[in-house]
Amino acid sequence: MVTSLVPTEDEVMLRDAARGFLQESSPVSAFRANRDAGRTYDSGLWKEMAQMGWTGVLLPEDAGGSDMGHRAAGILSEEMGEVLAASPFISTAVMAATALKGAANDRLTGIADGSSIYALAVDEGPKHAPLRTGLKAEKSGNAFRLSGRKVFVADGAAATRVLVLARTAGSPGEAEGLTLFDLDADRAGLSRSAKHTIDERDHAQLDFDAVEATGDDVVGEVDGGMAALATALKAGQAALSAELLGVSAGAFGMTTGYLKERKQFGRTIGSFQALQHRAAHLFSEIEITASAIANAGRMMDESPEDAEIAVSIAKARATQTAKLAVSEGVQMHGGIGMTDEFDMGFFMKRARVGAEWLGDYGYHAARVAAARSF
Amino acid sequence: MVTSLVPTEDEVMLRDAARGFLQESSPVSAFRANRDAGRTYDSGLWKEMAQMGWTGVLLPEDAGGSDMGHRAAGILSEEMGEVLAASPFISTAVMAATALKGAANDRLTGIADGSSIYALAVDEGPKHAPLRTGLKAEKSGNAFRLSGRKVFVADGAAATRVLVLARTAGSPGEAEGLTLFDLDADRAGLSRSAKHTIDERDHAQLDFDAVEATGDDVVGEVDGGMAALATALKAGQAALSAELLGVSAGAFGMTTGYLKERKQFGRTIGSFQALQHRAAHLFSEIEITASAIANAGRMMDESPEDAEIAVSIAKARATQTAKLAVSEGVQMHGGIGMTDEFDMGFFMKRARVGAEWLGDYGYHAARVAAARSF
Amino acid sequence: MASFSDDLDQFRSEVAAFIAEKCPQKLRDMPANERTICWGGKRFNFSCDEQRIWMENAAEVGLTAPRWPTEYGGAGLSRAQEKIFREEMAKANAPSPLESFGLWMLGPALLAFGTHEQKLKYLPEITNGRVRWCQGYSEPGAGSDLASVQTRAEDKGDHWVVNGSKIWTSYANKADWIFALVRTDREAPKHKGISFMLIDMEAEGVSTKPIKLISGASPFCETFFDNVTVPKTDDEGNSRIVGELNRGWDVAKHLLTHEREMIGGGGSGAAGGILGSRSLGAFIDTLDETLMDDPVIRSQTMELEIDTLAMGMTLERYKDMAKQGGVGHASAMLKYAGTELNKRRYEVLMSITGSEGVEWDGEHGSLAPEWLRTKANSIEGGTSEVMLDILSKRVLELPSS
Amino acid sequence: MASFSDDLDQFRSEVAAFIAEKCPQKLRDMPANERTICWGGKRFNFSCDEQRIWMENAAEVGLTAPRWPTEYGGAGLSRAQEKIFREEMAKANAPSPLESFGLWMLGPALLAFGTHEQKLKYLPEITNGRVRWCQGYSEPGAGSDLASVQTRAEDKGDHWVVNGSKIWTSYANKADWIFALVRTDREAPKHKGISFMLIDMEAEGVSTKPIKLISGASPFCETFFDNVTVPKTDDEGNSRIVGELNRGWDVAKHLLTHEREMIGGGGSGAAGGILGSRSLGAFIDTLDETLMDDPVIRSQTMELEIDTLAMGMTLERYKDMAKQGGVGHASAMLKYAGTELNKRRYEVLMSITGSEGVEWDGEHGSLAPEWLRTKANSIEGGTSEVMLDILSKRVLELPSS
Repeated sequence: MVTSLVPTEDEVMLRDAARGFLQESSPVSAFRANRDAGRTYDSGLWKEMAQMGWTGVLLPEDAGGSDMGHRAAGILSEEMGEVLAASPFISTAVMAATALKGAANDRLTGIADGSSIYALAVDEGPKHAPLRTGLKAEKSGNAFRLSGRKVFVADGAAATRVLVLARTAGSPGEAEGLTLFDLDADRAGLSRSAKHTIDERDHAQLDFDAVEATGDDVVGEVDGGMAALATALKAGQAALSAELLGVSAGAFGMTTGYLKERKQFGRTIGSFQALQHRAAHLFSEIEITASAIANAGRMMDESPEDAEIAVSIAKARATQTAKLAVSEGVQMHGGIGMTDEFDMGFFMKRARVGAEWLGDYGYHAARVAAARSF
Repeated sequence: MVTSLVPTEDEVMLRDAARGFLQESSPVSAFRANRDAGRTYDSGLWKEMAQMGWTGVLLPEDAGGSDMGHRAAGILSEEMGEVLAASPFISTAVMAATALKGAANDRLTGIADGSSIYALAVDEGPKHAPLRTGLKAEKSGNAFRLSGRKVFVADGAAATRVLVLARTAGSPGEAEGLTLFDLDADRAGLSRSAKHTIDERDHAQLDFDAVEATGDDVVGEVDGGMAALATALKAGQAALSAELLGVSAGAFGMTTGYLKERKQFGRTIGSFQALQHRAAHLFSEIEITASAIANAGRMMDESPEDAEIAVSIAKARATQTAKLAVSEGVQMHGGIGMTDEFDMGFFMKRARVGAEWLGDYGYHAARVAAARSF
Repeated sequence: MASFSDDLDQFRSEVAAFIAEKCPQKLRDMPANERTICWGGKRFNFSCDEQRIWMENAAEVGLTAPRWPTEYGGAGLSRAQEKIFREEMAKANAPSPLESFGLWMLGPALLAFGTHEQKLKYLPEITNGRVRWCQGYSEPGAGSDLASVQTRAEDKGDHWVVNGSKIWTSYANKADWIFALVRTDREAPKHKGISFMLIDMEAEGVSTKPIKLISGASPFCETFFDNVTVPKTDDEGNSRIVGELNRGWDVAKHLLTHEREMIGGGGSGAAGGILGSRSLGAFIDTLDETLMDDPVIRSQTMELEIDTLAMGMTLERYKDMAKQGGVGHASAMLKYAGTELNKRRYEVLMSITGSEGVEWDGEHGSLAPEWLRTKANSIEGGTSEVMLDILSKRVLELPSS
Repeated sequence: MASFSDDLDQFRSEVAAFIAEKCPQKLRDMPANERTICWGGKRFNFSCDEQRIWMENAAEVGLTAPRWPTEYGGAGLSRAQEKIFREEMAKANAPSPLESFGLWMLGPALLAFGTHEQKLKYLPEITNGRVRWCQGYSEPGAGSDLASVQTRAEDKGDHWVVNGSKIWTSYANKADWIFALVRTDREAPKHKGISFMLIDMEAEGVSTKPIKLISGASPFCETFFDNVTVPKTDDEGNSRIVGELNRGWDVAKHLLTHEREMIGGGGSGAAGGILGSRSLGAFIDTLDETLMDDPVIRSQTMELEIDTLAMGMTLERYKDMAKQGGVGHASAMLKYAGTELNKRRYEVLMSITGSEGVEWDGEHGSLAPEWLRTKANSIEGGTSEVMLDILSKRVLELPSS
């Protein structure tokens, strides 16, 4: 049983501050400008986030962090989702920060001050499946040689460092024998190709051609990489769920606004009961998902080792709710919702990418089922 | 590709005649009276059905049948479903008649003239699974000795004869080694206990305690019982789907009628757009299911060996459509729909039993998937 | 009357000790079901002596109404204390000492709208289990349109004469008193002219008739008022009307919010019924394990497990929000989502149990009636449609047509 | 002009022989896609000479418009014959010789509402692929409310002067003529005072601007009319208005029914797009086979397979019903159910392809735009909401508020 899911005063203040900042510095129009300019994220915004302590949200103060915790990271992610603010926040400030918690302080300070951008390279196929990792890290003396391919690496093109999961023993499908490496993104033999995804953010394919790594590059234990990674993934999933809740709320806000303004057949369309009931249903779904998001953040803060089911409930719900919110958003806007000139499509596209990243609905539903023993 | 799914002139006439007869002789109030009197079906109605040739709908004229075919049987079933007319029609006139097609004429004339009531005893667990049959028929000389239990045997208490699927070889799960027996329901060692099901119809548990059978009792080949049974089951599934379409239409008709009459908040409730859209959606579902029902009947008439996918589409759709129709029916009627005094609950209960009988949604969905090679 | 510590840890040990001492072991060993609920009232048949003893012991320290003020028979606990009390009861497997519409509905109405004297008179009778109340809102033919009250109370100087009928009056045939909406001004607009009246079920002219549902026998009744005389004030001078005359709609609205939250709770993890405190997945495990090989059943079950757990979190969150300042009309969401979820849950239960589930008296005998009964959850206490109307108009502020 | 036998078996061999002879083998060997559709028109760039030859050969015997009367350039076939023709084309892998809004929409409108002279003038130009038409119904800001036409045609004696703009005019930038709804009487009630007018896209003052969608570039345009002069009658004395003056709404309604059936077809088995003629299950087989181990994906796919096949049967049934006397407003069901089904199908396709499906230019490059494009299916040609309104009011005859 976690602490109350109602936000604390600090959390309310954090949300208000984040909202004020993002609406000013990164409204959806900024995302559009980035897209039109071919920028996958705004490096200026990222610097400002660092100055406000967002990049250090999960880092201890002695590493330059603000140590606000996972629920706070979720609140920030949610607000970013609501305005579609693109940044390597989840990859770097949430997942890498969690994975490297025990690492040397210089790694952490780079995250806290915004100078490092981390990408997490896990998946090798179109579906999230860490254990299916086949990318080989062959041991030769004290060193390793990494060969293989990683796909759908969020923030992989912009990253200065890459956390890569490699197989040092066993075969794909096994949880043992995986090792997590922390590499400079420019290391010889590592080539990165940016992919053009529908959400217009940074996703890359990483090809490892006998990339050299040493024992110093290993995070945690050799063959025991899932230990460090598992918590990082949960942290990322919780934050991404929060972002998707923000995407839902952003799309829903646009939609109810439109329902109140738009006139058709001589009436404000929001007065049509069929649309009202669908909007009210969507409101209910968003509220229920919001509870799951808050709960996942609380669990990550209070009892991360038991948080798996809470996180998976959050990601499963957030995925479905966002899908409903953007579908209803486009449909209720009618033709204008389909035009590129209008922002609703951006929400739909981000919701789709977010649905896949770090495990889709079925992946997380299966984890919930396993946790509930069926 | 089947003949047009639009009814022929003969089919229109058959439907009109059936509707006229059933509304007169077997309105829903008759079902209520039967229920209140503890009668699972109306033997007088059954006799009249025989006189009109309904019991012989699938039998050749030289066996006293009317040989109208499966589409016609579907039309009759649908009309019966619409008024909840309870009878052993599907068990006897559809499934037994199909299974016994090649049998001696005296068996068939008993069906055609209404004097025989057949029940088909297949399932042994809560889910439809013919291949899981474990009821043993041990061979001793020329005879067999049947031992085991059959459950959810529709019309099993009233039946004069029982078609029972038994295992003569192999083990549960295998298609081979099953034999179909045609037994007198009073045979020594066969005990029947009526179960009180929510649809208030005849469903029984049959216990076989060393029931003797001879080679003459075998339908088709020993160990090859599924050959005869498979077509009979498809015929039953097609007819049951049609009945469920009728149940849907009956519930929907009551509901739209109520929407046009009932006033609340100073308005006819059918003028509320949210209810209108749900009613229109339900109409669409019913129309689409109607196509699948007509198609299944046509396929059974024209190419029964290829009809499996058509029948499974029909049963899957009919199950879901009926569930939606009765749920919306109760909800849109409000409190009165929940009272026993009102008929809507009868439709809901029959829809639930029909959903399970002869394979539920998942059973038929899996058959469609298999037929489409995935 | 015992008084409890404000310190939560100390409170926990005090209340645990209280339960251990005052709730007879025999009662705690009994399996809980519909028939073991303690309703109280003049004509109540206790299922055993221990049930009566536990009710009286709890009432003595106000724990039949943990959060009500002590002066009115409650224990004056905070929400945090109440939570602990319920946790400790669950731990000790102690049943609720008393349930009633008096505790759930009339009490909250009186606390919000009653006079001090009314509270002093009626509330202790509720907390000590001596008087059982029922609710008279709906009327035949009116459905969700609660404000279209036709039951009328004619002003005859020092008394009212009530005529009309109410429907869906749960346990009216077992209740001592009824709180009812009656029309006291027939000229006023629909939502005005209604009063919230307290009527003795033993008064001449009151009669009841049980309602049979599609799920079988039910606690619901129709209640008829045939020239029933209701004094304007009782012997102690207390008005038989709660709140202002002709302003009963305000009281009713207040209570509807309460009722919604209660029914919405049906969707939470602890739904009772055939599942008890088990998850859907755990229940399926007790059946044929090959069921879960069916991808349709498996995916539906996973979805329901997720939604049920998320709904449970939402109920907790809303309770905490209510404590911190209220959730207002958004509570309609709990009612809507909780009852719709529960209906989906029972559809899957019926699917899982297959041909056994459709028997009235088979292995899962209670399932079919429970399943059918869930269909009423989204109707009673305001239909899902009314909830969606409330959400769209009051919370989302979408325009009226 | 060749004439075909009425005997269906003989017809089949005749038409098969015709295709074998007249449709160049090279064309039949080409993979079909968006860019190989033959649209015709003055400015059309044939993708190859064989495309032009097949169009001309088919037009010569009326097979670009199989069911239109021969005197207007059609082949005068029955529905059964047309079906056989399409079956034989499919067998021979022959593409459709010509597609156009003239064939789909203006033709049916003229056949129902035009004068004999109008038909003689406009229909053969369509069937022989010389003139390409586009449609001008919707206006910016009006959405589904098609009757709120603001584009106006002022009566200047022997001509009209048209001002306003139309939106969602597919291929307007490539069309030779437009058929448009314009307001010819500003005093009349909303649905009156609209006329169905034929306008030359080369007339001065007509301009177009392509619309970019969330799925990328699209054939849709905005079309602007800036003091465009439209003669009341052309040189041969034909009116530029189809049907009666100020009664264009009748023509529009007639056509909307056609359009609905067309778009509803998207839900049938043969949806084209990334699936081509494959079933969803067959497509998944080409991907990672472990995908189907996921019960969520598996159950969704099974459901979609069932619903898609049943929808296909329904389209056939409705076509046959239409032939036997019409389906009336029930055609709104096809539009509603077909487009909603197609959206669900594409959601599953996106889910199946995972992170590869979200790339604009990856292995399944056409998928993401197709998926996004399906979202418009339930908006264009009458939204799902409008379809449900039509069904509830016109078919179920539920009361208006």
